[in-house]
Amino acid sequence: MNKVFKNAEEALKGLESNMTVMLGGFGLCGIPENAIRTIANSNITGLTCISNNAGVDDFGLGILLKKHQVKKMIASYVGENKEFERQMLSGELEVELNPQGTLAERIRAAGAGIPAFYVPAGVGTEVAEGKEVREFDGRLYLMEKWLKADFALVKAWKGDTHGNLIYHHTANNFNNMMAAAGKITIAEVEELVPAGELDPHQIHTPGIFVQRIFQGVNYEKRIEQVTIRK
Amino acid sequence: MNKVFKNAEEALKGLESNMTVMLGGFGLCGIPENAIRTIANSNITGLTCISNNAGVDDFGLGILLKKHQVKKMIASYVGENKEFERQMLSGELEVELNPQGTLAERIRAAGAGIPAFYVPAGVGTEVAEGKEVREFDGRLYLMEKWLKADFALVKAWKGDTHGNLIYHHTANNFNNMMAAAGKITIAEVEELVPAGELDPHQIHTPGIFVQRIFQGVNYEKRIEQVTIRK
Amino acid sequence: MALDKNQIAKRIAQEVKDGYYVNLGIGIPTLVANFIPEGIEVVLQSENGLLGIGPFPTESELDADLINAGKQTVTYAKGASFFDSATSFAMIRGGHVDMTILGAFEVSEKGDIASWKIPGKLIKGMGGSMDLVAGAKNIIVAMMHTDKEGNSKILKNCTLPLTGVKCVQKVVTNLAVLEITENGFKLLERAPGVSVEEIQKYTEATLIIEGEIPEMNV
Amino acid sequence: MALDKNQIAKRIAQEVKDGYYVNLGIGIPTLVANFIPEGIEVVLQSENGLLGIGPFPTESELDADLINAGKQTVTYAKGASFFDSATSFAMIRGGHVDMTILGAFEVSEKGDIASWKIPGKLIKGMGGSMDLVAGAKNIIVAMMHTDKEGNSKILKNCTLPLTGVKCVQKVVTNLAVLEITENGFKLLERAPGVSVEEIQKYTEATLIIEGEIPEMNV
Repeated sequence: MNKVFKNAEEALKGLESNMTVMLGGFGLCGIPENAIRTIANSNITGLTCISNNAGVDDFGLGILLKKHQVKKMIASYVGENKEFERQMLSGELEVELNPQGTLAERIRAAGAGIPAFYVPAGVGTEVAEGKEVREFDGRLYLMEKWLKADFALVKAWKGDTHGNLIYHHTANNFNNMMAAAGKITIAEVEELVPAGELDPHQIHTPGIFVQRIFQGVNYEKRIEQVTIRK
Repeated sequence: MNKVFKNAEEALKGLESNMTVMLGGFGLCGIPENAIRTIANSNITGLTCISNNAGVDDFGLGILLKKHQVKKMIASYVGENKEFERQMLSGELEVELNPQGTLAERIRAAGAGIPAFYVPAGVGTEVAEGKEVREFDGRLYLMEKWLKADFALVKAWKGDTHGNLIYHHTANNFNNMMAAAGKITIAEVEELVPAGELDPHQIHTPGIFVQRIFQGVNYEKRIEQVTIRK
Repeated sequence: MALDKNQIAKRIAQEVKDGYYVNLGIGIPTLVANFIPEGIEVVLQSENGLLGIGPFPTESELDADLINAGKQTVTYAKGASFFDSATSFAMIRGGHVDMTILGAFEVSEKGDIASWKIPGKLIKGMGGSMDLVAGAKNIIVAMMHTDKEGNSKILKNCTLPLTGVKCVQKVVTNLAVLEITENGFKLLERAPGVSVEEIQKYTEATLIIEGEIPEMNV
Repeated sequence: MALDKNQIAKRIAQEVKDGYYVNLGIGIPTLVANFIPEGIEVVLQSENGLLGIGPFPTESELDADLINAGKQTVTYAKGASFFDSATSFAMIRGGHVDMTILGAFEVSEKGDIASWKIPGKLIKGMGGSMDLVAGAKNIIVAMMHTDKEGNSKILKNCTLPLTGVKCVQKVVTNLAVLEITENGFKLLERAPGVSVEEIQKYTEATLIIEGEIPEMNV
């Protein structure tokens, strides 16, 4: 059971151009900052990135977009990013938008061995184009398929040497499902502890889903919209 | 936000004969003892019960079977119960057996608004009879449908007045999914605390899924197979 | 006089009942939280994984790991819980959220809503809106009655790409409260001092008007 | 001499590799845990919601809330986690469990397995077995080569209701280790002192025998 890697560079070995990569996080909350930084410093290009959002112009996935390392984005919401919009409108970047719940469930399905399932979201909209529509109990649903990745890059608060993960507040979001959906899942954590130190009741992602783990450094944890109560 | 009931009798108001009821637990571990006792003391009959197992002859669901209150069982494993076997073979009891993972996922799907999904379990077996078989990525899968209930009866370790639940060890099992799959979900807990006392990171079942909650009494917590290390 | 954003939010807050689980969209819907009447307990769901949103934080409470779906920093309320996005949308898709309040570009008399894309001009994505309108039991739209040029956004048919079909129950605008019925928009209330005729003038769809239409209490 | 149950378990334990996540069925498979070689770290998954099964408890550790899938009281190991049944079968169905070891009534040369029902005689249910054989990457069956009357349970075709089709990789019986290949059962090892001829005598299916067949090391 040797899942611990020294740093992001070591842990990301095997990630190559033109692969499909999932990245956890919602906006800039709970994103794998170390892994993103490492990819930005590499020559990897042509990535298909699956992530709820696309970061902002100069942080998160936005850094990879600016460096033209991303060929295609699968996401639910891509506002807050001018460069993204420019690349999308110019056709440089391929974009597939999914309803957020459908995106979450497609990723969960991949981890759970469920190739397809039906949801009501998107019936009668552009999202339904090319998809099977089917009636159950008098209501229409769309068939959606699982969404897998070569690498899943997730970020947790605490982790142990067996790969067990605990998230902090709303920084869980897509990380938990993505951990199970990567052929190789790499978790970066703020605090890495020996197996046995985390309460088994409190573990959000069981270690079976995580192949590699490392303790991240220099987390900026940028806030998109600081909103203060007077 | 008034979800707290005095006891099982009060909480179970509205449960009537011929309804469909889900009961949490695996074997005798994590079963809603108070709710079962209350149904056993009522005149309710003709129930369709959804539960992974059927208890033992004189405990758990076995009590309701013995009193002929159950018309149909939907379960995955029904060994350890002679009266159950007798009723099934004589045709007094209707039985639908599901692969355990399929049962768990059908219940989850009901809570998650997913009317149907595909699984590999059961392809080429009796379980596939009458079901759609479909190929995805070169492999065959069965279509399975959601499984709902009029009432879901679940048991947790700790709960709060908002209906948030925390389970103990392996007593979670089917309880978490069932909580979301009942039109009305009734949680019985060993310890009921005011909202705000449970750590929001540690909650297994968010209160939105639970309509009624009460503190159970006189838990026997019987063990099916005491196995001791020498 | 037409309502301002806070007044629209205040009027919508009257729709919220004790014990409701409510999802508030970005913009005017977020303001609704400020007007929940005393004595009514409501739990706010945030689709990024929080049930029980609290007020905005003080400077010292600020936490990058604690945001709402609009990416604003928040706190959490008593009885809150955190969870992943799949569980969050199980709540939404599974019909466990009692009410969703969201913004829109257009609403049609059939209850269709368009809110996520203006072709050639703006594509931010649908986020959780398609799941929300397909899942919640009660969908209320908060919006301006017209665009900046005065064109009606309350239509016979939506012109923009849809977010969902036949899903909206009620619309609260700066001019009126409208209910969507089998036969189209029914005018329930007028903004204070705004006449029925004026509302119809700014509404492309035909309004159903039955009896005296009261003024909103805002 | 034919192996006893413990020897079957001991032989199967040799298949387990360092770092494996393994699900052990009821009966002989449970015994495999006792024979995992020193220096090999294995995490045992219990489908009722535990990753990291520990040894049986002492009297004072006994806990009704802590059982394995066979309903026996257990403890948990360092690095364990608890979860619900949907998550447990996500692990299984999603292919995250490296190896499943389970019992069977019959196995066929195609890799079919029957293990949950004897019509008119016994219907306990499939429990998690159908999910396990459909999900795990590596399925090993632990079983007796024949029934009490000496009839072969290693067959051309199963006669009982199936648990899964074309899923078994290896079978370890009291007489032999068999691998399921494209062309049927390949004899890999013999029980100590049991001849190839004897094994074929108790096997309804035709065995593929290539070269010298070594004895098991148990």
